[in-house]
Amino acid sequence: MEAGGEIFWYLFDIFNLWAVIVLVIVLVWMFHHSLRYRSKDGSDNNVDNFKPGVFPKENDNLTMELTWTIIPFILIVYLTYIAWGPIDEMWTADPDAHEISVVGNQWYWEFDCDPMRGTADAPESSVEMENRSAMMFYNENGILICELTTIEVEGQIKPLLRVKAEESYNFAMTSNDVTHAPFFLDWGLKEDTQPGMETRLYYTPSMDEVGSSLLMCTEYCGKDHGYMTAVVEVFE
Amino acid sequence: MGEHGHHTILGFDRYAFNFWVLMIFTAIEVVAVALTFSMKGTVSMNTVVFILVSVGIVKGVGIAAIFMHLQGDEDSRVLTATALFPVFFIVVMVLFIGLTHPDAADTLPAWCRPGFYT
Amino acid sequence: MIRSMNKPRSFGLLAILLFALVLAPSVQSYPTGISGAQDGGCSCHGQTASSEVVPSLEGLPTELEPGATYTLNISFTGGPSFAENAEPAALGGFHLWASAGVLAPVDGMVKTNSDGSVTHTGDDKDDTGMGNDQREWQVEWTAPMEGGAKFTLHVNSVNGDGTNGGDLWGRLTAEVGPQPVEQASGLTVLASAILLMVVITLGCVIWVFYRQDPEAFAWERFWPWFSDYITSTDHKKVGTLYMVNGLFFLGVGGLFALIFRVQLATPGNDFLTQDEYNQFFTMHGTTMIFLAAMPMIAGFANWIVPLQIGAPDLALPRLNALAFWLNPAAALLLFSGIFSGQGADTGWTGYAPYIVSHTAHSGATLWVAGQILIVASSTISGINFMTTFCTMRAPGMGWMQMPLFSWSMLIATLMLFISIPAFGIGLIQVLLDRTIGTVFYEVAAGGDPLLWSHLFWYFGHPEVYVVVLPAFGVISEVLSTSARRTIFGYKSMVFALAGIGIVGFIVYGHHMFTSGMSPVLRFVTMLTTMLVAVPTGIKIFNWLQTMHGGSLVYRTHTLWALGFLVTFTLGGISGMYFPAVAMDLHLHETYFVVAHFHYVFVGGIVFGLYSGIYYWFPKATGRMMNEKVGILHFMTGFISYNLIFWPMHRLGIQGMPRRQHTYFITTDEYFALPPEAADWNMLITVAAFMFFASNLILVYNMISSGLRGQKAPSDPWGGWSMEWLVSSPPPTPSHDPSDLPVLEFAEIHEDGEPGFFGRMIQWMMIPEDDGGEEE
Amino acid sequence: MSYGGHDDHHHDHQHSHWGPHDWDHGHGGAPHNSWAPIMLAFGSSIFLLGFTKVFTQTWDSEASIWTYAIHSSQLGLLIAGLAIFTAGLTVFWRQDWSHSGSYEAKAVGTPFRTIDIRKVAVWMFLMSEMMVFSSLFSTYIRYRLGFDNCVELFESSIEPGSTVVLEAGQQCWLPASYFIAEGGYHQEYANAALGFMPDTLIPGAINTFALIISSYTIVLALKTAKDSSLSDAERSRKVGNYLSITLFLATLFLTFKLIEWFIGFNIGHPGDWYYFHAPSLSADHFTIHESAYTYCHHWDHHGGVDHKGACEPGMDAIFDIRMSASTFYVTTGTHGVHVFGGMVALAYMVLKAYRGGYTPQNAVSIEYFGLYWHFVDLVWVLVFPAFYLY
Repeated sequence: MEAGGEIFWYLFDIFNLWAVIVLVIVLVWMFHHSLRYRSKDGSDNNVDNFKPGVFPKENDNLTMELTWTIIPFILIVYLTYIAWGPIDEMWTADPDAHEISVVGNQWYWEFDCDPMRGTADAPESSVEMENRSAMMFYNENGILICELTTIEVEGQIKPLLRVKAEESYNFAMTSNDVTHAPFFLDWGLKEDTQPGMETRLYYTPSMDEVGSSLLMCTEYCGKDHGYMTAVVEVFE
Repeated sequence: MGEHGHHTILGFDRYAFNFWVLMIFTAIEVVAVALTFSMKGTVSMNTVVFILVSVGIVKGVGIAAIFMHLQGDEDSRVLTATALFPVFFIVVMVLFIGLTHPDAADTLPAWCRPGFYT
Repeated sequence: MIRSMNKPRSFGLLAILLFALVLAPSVQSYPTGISGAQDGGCSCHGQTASSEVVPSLEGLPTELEPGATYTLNISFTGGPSFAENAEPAALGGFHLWASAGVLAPVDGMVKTNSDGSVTHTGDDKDDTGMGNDQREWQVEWTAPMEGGAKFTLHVNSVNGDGTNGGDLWGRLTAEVGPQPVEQASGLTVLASAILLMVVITLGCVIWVFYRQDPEAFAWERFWPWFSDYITSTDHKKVGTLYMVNGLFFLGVGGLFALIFRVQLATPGNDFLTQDEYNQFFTMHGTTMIFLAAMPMIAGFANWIVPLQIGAPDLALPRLNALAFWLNPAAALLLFSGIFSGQGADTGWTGYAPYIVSHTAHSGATLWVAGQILIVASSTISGINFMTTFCTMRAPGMGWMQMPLFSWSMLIATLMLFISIPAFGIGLIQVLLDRTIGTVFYEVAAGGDPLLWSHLFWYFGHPEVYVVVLPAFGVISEVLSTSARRTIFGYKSMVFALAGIGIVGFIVYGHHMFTSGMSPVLRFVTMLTTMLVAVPTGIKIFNWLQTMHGGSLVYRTHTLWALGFLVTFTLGGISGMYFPAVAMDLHLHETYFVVAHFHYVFVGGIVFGLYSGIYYWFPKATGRMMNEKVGILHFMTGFISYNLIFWPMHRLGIQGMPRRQHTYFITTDEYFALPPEAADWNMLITVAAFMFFASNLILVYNMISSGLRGQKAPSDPWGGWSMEWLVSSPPPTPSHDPSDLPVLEFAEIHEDGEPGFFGRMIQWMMIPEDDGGEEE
Repeated sequence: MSYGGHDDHHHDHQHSHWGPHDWDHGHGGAPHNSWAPIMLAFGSSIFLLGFTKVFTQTWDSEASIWTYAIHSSQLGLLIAGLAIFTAGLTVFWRQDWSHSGSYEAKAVGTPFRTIDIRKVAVWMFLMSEMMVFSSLFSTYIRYRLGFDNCVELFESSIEPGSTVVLEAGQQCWLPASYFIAEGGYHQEYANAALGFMPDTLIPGAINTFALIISSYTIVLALKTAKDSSLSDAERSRKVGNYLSITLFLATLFLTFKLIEWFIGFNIGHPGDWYYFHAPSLSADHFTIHESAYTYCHHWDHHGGVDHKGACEPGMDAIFDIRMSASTFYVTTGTHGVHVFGGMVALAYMVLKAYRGGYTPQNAVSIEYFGLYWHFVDLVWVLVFPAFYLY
């Protein structure tokens, strides 16, 4: 397993490539100029004839300056375009997504596999209404798509959220006290849970992401912020 | 800085003139609000807001131009430019802080969704 | 000055100070005080312990028998309960806590608390016990099977009027049996280290005073010399004060970092508690930004700007001194909470609603108050510098002839004092929320947590440029002088600075991509943030091209400048990963962010300022710095610095979240950080100690060179700007106000036909011929 | 060359024991020292320390609410801070006492050439003040637009077929103008004397006029100080008088503000032609702690003066109006603090004026203070409609 989702790594590789290119240009340029144009004997050759209180002669070249304004600008436009593309992927609500509620508390996570049970918006399920619970949710074909149990993390009992690969999920998140943020380590996703409002995250785990990974709080929330963990498992 | 010329407006002392304009416009403000009170329902809130905003602008310009000497003195132009300098930052602040509200990410309008990632 | 004050006035001043000192003890109170007088569990009546009330705890054996049960007699004497007019009914209460063993009540006068401690009964209506009408109680204590125990006893002596008013309390601690070896807590380490630093700093001050003229040393001369500094309004002395203040707090901030790096060296470490860790990283950030970086920049600006633009001093010297003194005054408030274990634990961003919640430490209130003073300081110095730049440039120095350090300070100052009122208002709202009970961030009343983030980052993002731009300016000066070449593309450098200044205001939303902020604003700031890279890139390429055709002289400041180019380029490039929302969702609030902003803050700002220290030290003190020691400083500093922060990129991508006192390694049960993360963290901790030590070399170099270094000529490096015109150290006033220097030009300087903006500015200005002299 | 070309004026300066003015060394002397900065800085630090200790709130974990209290035992610290601050301010002004603005340093170069340096500084200060009030207004706009209006909320709830459910303690925005410009529960007592507007608007309206008049008087003070046709004694007297009137109007402003916030007024009896009745905002329960405000849509005309218990059945609701009150009090309070700061400066200037401190060549202090004062007036021009009328 690897931290960060598919989109992250797709962008990361492109950005890394350009980062290395820019870095190499800068470093080669710097080392070349600083060694080639050094004062060979360490003496002070006043090339541009500096004198205190005298504004020195000009040293510029409009063509070169425009070059390294326009070329980086084009690169930036390209990178922005690349980074812009996946926004739709991440920020679009799948109408068929299964909703899971996430509530941040100081300092523990609460999940609910079926937050809409008993409401008009409740999704179809083959299981009778009275069997619906916060702990478990089956879809209309009777397949388990969300289950909530517990797991031990470093000697503490933490929630374990089990979700099915290749199902769409819509995490409806809020907080009961202060700001928190669930960090889905394996998927490279996080979004703050804010008290008094609802934020959302959408994700469809792939088959590659089958397995358990730690969920951490990544918005500072006080004393036990570091222990505010849970585990998310993707099953087949 | 002393004043050069422009001691009078329409034959009145410019300060006195401005002072009476301010007094009258403040009275208009109060009366506009009093009207909504005493003639309930006949004057719409929008009218009142319109009156308040326009009166506020007139009063603000009067204070800045005459009392703060942003009009008529030889240093007025450059000081007006100084006074207007923060306008851009104020606009940014009001736009970004005053006029946005938190929302879920899927409310991003369609015009900023390229959707070319597969 | 103190000598010229006549007596009545000095007495008046003294009286005020005495008055303040008398009141100082009341500082010591829960919950926002300097030290908490109460231990957990004591419902003590009144603020501080009274020596009148004498508790006693009898029945403890001298030789402890494991598992045995002892009967303890608790009693007290003194206080209002024993006063002649005390009411007979209510007499007193107690609370006893033992670190080990089991405490049990003997009769109905005593009950057990949930934490195992015991207290008297009868403290509320439902409780029918009469335990609070006693002066003596009995409890049983069963000794632990091994080791000894510690007891903490609190007693209240009450006057029986049913309220806490007029009551007094006392405390007693006792030990029995073998005690475990005390482990120094993080707070103790911190307190001792800071105390040591204060002592060393004072020692250095006295040493410097002594070494100036060892022959004529006399203690009577120390105070006049010292008070001349602390009351000075001369920009050079205030600049020195700023630098001392900045370097001192750079050390304190470093201590915080060292202590919590020890905690993070291994996973699951317990060197610090969560509470301590949270306070330490909060104070690390606050100290480094507001008490180290900003004062050091202000120190440079104070020293160099008037010299460089050819002014005798700043426009408003007394306000300049006020702006400085607000910094240590603010530091008092910022640090006041931490030694009682109640320091601010909010992170330097102090996000709402945590900062107004009851779970935040009470010291956060004073932390906010301290920040307000910092805001006041920045506003005042901003006004001062803006005025100086706009009105006091030497004759002949148009806007496009200002040295680049002055330009960078101008843009930085402008950004600072335009943006900081938003932060100030946010702080005032938080302070009022935490004190008088307004509800700006109270979610129950409809408060919007994001409002604080908006106000904070409206200031916070420009603030990043505020601290980094002066470093840009230093690098421009140093590279140009060292390469013996005019800076390449002076005009594009200025436009790039101005561009950063403008764009810097519309990008702050990228700090809030994951916060639930308006999606349209997220989208807009994603685009604008990317744009910042363009002017920054122009600057880097211009610096590189400056060396072309030059004759680069390698000195310590040149090395730091070249080091800056490497690290700042890295920091700039890693910054490009954040505006891409998809990457930000993963990298936000991880060590990748920490690595990025330390590459910018340390590799950018601190390296730039170090370069500036080596560059301008001869000007300021009249003595050259030791180059060999300087190169040692650079080599150790540069290497250890990269060892600290380069691995953090990797940790961040692996998903190690920042601001957490511990981290989790992958187990069979779940995936978390790979096992190598622990090794990287250990390496970072070791390197952090190396980096801290390398900075001591700088301090040593500054003091020893300042006292014994070679005498410096007025223009040791052959720079062109006006600070090199005056002697080293500069005279006072820095440039003779009745004979200001006039900037000359190496090339024939022709005022071409002014462009559109030029014509507009000329239209705005007072005409040269008939203006000004109307009197 | 020097600033403003005053090199020929080598005048004797009155050096005080506390050190001369800022710009003295601009005329060739060594820079002087001052205890004022260090006193002002630590004074404000101790004041803030005292402030946080006087107003320390405690968390009631059983009820899950903050409890507010004023710890008067801690007042000493606050007062000590203020005392040190005031002493610092005294030192500061003592150094300015002998200052003559005749030799005010002038700017060189673009774009402020020949303008007084300190005048530019005042404008820079006003720039940052503009950002201060923009921040407050941004907060106001954000919350005002984000909240439902209590009155509209209630009206929509009583419309037939409405689905609005009003729970006790629902958050909504009850603007201060509801109490001030609309008279709140006291509409029927828009009395015989002022039939067309509610009495509660009187303090705000008077204040608005007071500030505008005070802006005018400060301008007159400047104009008089620059009038060289007057004799010195007469000029000093007149300038002092104009400044005193300004100070008086500023005091009046804050007095009426306190009346409006905390005291209220009640003149005459119902039925008298001069009957004025305007309870304060806090008496009307418009306070920052009012999480359960009883809103009366229709009040019982026979129910008496106090609205408590005077709601017509079914025509009331309980609202949480703390946010509206917080923005109102903090924004207008910030403005009030600015007025107070101006008063402190005015007190100094009045003293100086009567002693002949301002002459046609030396009126810059009045000019600079005037800029600040007009700005405060300008802010009120925006605050008044936004918070009192709308």
